[in-house]
Amino acid sequence: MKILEVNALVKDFGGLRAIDTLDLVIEQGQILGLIGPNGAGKSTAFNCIAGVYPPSKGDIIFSGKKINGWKPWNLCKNGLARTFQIVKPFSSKSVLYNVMVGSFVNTDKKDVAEEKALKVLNSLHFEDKKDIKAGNLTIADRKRLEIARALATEPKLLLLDEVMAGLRPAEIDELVQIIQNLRDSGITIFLIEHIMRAIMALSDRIVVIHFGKKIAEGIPEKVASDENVIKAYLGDEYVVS
Amino acid sequence: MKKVITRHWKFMGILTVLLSFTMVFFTSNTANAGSNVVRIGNIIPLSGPSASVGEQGKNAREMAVEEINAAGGIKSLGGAKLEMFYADSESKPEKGVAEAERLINTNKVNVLTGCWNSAVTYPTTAVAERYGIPFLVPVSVRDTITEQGFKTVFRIAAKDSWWTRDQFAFLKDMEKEFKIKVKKLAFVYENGDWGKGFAGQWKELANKGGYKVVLDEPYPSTSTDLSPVVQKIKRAKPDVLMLVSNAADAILLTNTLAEYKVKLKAIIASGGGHADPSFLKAAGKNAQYIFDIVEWETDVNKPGAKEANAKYKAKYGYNLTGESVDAYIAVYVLADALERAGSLDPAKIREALAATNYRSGTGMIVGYEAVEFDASGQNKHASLVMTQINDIGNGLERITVWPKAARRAGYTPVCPMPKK
Amino acid sequence: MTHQNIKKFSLALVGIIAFVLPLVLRSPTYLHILVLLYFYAYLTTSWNLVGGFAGVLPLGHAAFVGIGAYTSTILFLQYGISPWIGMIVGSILATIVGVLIGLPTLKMRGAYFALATIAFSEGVRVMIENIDFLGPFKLNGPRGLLIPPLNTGLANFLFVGKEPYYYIILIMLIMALAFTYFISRSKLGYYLNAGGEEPEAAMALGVNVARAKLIAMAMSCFLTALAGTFYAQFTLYIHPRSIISLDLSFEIAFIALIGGRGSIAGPVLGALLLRPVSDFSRIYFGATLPGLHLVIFGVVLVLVMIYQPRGLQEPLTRAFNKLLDRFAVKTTMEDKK
Amino acid sequence: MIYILEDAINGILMGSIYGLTALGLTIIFGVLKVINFAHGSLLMVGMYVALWVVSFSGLHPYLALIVVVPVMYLFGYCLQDVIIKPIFKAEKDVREPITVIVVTTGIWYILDNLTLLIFGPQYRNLPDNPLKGKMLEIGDMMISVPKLWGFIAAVSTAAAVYWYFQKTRTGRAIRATSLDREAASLMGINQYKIYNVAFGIGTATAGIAAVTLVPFYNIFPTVGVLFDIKGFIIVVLGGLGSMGGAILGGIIIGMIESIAPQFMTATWTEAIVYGLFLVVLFVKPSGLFGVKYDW
Repeated sequence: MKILEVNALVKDFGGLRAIDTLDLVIEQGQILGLIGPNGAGKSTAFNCIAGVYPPSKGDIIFSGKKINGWKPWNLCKNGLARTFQIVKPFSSKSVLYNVMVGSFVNTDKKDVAEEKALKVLNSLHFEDKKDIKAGNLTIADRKRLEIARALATEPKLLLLDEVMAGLRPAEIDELVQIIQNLRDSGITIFLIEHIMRAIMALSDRIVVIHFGKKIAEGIPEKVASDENVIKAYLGDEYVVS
Repeated sequence: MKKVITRHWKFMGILTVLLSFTMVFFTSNTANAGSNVVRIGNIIPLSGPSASVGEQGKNAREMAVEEINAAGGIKSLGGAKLEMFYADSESKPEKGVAEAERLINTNKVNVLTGCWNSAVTYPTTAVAERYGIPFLVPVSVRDTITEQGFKTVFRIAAKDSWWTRDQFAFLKDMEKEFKIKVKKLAFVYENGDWGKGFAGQWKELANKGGYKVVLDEPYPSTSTDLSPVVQKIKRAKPDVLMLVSNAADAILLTNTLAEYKVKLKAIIASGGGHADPSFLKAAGKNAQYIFDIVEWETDVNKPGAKEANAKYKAKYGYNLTGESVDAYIAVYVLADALERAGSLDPAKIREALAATNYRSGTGMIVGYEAVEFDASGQNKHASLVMTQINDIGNGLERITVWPKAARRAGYTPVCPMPKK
Repeated sequence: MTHQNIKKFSLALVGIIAFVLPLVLRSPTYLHILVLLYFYAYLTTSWNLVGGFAGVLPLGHAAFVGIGAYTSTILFLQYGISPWIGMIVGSILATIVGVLIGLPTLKMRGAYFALATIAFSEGVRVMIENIDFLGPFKLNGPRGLLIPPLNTGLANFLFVGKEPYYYIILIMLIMALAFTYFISRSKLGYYLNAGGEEPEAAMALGVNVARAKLIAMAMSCFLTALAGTFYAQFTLYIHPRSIISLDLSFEIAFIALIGGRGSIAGPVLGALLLRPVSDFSRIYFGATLPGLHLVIFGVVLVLVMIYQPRGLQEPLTRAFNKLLDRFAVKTTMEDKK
Repeated sequence: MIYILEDAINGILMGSIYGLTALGLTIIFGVLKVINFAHGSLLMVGMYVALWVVSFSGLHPYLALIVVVPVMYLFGYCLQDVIIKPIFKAEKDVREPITVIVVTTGIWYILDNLTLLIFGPQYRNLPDNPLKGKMLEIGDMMISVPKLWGFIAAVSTAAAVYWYFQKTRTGRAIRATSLDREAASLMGINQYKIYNVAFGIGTATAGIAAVTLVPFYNIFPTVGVLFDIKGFIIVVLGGLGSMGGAILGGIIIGMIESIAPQFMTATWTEAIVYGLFLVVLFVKPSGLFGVKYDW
């Protein structure tokens, strides 16, 4: 079953075409990786799907519904959650408070929200830090908090935007493990990542975009050896012909 | 962490110092309560937009109190001295009300005076009425202040219906004396309590007098540019322009009128800004020939007036104005009433005030003959004089021209205004 | 005794002191000052719903005080309707106006919102100053409206002494505080805080930030306008330049910022500090050194902001907790003996 | 018709002076992202300085610029360095530090009332200065000469500051900081120093406005407040942070104030100004000339 389908998506900013007729499909329970050089339009694609920008052309279909131009909060209520590349914690509030904002999506009761939030924190081995102010967390913990908040909204599809950037290798491994656990629990995951080691290990399939266009798609091994991809990353002169 | 703590302490230190300052003043101020004194509370605008008037009124009161105390205080009270308590209203009604409460309850004042701004006086007198404390209003022109049915409110100066009445009487007299025809009037006034009050009365009087009102223009007294209003005046081509202005706008308006060379037969102003000590200095030659109605002028023909003004000017650097004379005489009227009451009981003071018939004495430097209150508390005799600003060899000064009996000897008013 | 218990106990103690204070404090002056202190604390608590929780800076709340005051006063003077009813009518009116004004402005960035609210409240003042009659309603332009202190009694919201006013505003304050406490622990409170701090993140977490802010604005306007009626009945005179003044709007915001905005206790702490500073400095310097009291006010503002930019609520809570620690330790040791 | 033209000219001249008073506000906002509520008070300080300079030296009023501009620049520089900077440092990660607004309001109260304490409430002006009441008469039209000079001062000041921001090294650093303070500080620009300079320039432009006002306006402690609210409206109309917008916004306000009273009472023009302000905010929140940051 397809959970997300992007058909011929176009996004223009003024005269600049950031996304050019992009097609994407994510199957339920899959992990899809989206990679591409800097400025390729990955985050723009994410933002279109997450409702931050309305697409200029094309359709976005999420679990059977066309969601073009939906507002972020409505998408979230329908089971689409995301994290931000530049973390945006509610700095003056505790970790638990941060996560509870997420878990309030499906309840109006504070007790229920708190219970759900604690469960999420538990699953991320984060409960010992629940009373720390988010502004005082380390980078790794802030990234983890981003994921925790998004998970608290009980998503069907989770968009992860470079959650591993700036982390140490040991922290990356831990996060890879966490994401795999999430997939095992039935959540579909769509991730942008620069850390190749992680994305190769995690993704079922990978899509590569360059200048807003899809240039390759397939299983990690295949994509890694794709000529176009190497060209895009390293430039023409490095291609062994 | 250490830095945070030192910051914390520094902050707490400063706060403590500030608070202890307030406490020191708090205690020192309540401690110095002498026994044989009459306590007079004065609520006037000492900061904010009307601070200039407030300061003049305070100076006049100070001078009167010094004189009375130096002359032995209130004799029937064993030579009791007058002690003044001043409170700043900032021209805000709610501050005036709060200060009245405080002066009555904490400072235990026996009498209140104030507040210049009608908007402040109006609700503040209600507080005094509630406590039965006599409230002597030197000047606050709004009619309704003495029309609330209050027993404790007395007003020295004329009320606005009298001011406007006299302005029109003056106009009629001028028409006769100088054989000029006045047909078209323009009313320009600050958009406040005071200006609106005057304008309302003017309209009625103009109707009755058969004049045509060609311009009826309120303007915000916070205006930064009055040339649009002046243009309107110029284009309406009135014979006579009647004004109500506060100080800043009076200066701006006068200068702008001169710049645009607006031709008028006469300008009749209503005191306030036009009577402010800064006005003559700031408007200079442009103020020449303006008629201004006031309660009092330095050239009034009354014994003691010249001396009082000379003393005031030496002390504070500017002439007494109508408003400050009202304040000055108010203190004397109060002293007179206290002398007759022989008691600090507010009810007795009220009785004495109601029975006031103050005709002579150091304080009696006003043009009219007496201070005597009618049943509503309004001074029956309060009258006004019309002055003209002109230079007759001693620089610009204000010269009394009306009523004719009070006109400065040898002076002929200049009307209509000559072309400059 | 546990910390929680001591906290509850001291809160109750403060409440009891507030209620018996008029019995001890006979001087109407101090009662008057206290009434105004509570009045400001109440206004700031109402302001805090939108200015504190929702993270924007409204600088025109005096307009809502004015709408409340004018509505109830006109209904009372012209139609003899009890101010208690007028109070509700005024609040509903203020809520509608607040929502209309909030709809476009709450989407703006902070500085724009602050300036928009200033312009809105100045606009309301100018309108009232220019209008003597609005249809059948007598606004009386710049001259204001006076409520004659006749027919005192509960039904007319008019009293001779200050004690009734004291208790009314005290109860209003306690109810407003309880209300904000309730809101801060509800879903809406979480959403407001989140939306105020990081709107994008909040939206991605399912928060309709604009709607949450609008609800907060509506509640804040409603509560603010209630105080307008109280003010009119307390001072018995309303006047556009004094009631819809920027000074009032600014002072509300300052009290909140000094006390610590977004916290429940902040407005009360802020009022407890700023009101006495401004009242007493005016009383003692107002006559001798005109203007000094406002200099002092300015200095206090600057100092607090430099040393405690998050307001006084944080360091004071910390100090209180430290005190509790000591106290609690002592009692447990005594228990052991 | 000639009337309208005359009013329009007066509106443009007076309006450009309003724009000049608001110029510093917009410069400071553009860089610091803070509304400087003390701006009117800075204007007031500038007026007192100009008044003293002229009355002590007897110079032509406009020569006071030689003293006023550097004095005001230093005053603004120090004010920012000593009082406002510490708060910026304490609130580094806040996007729009509201506390700074409170501090500038505190400075407003302090300056206005210190002036009242020291110089008293009197209204002062420059008596008998060569510009007072000078009018240019073209046929039936009358144009105020000091206002004409004000117009020239406004336009040339805006142009000069614009040039400074475009062409000089410091100017470019200021622009970089205004666009993205993190990026600028990564590039080795000391953002606090830039803030000081920007605040100094903003204050100096208030000084220029003060000098153009002094020959025909009154000086008193609360004079700044009259220009304050007007300044806020102007900068929003023109687009916060836009210098050309400030001058144009000022001219719009000036035109309304000058032309509208010919059709209604002057008090209603205030209401029109606020109304227009709100309409612009709703329809085009970035201001009428709202390029985001036009430098």
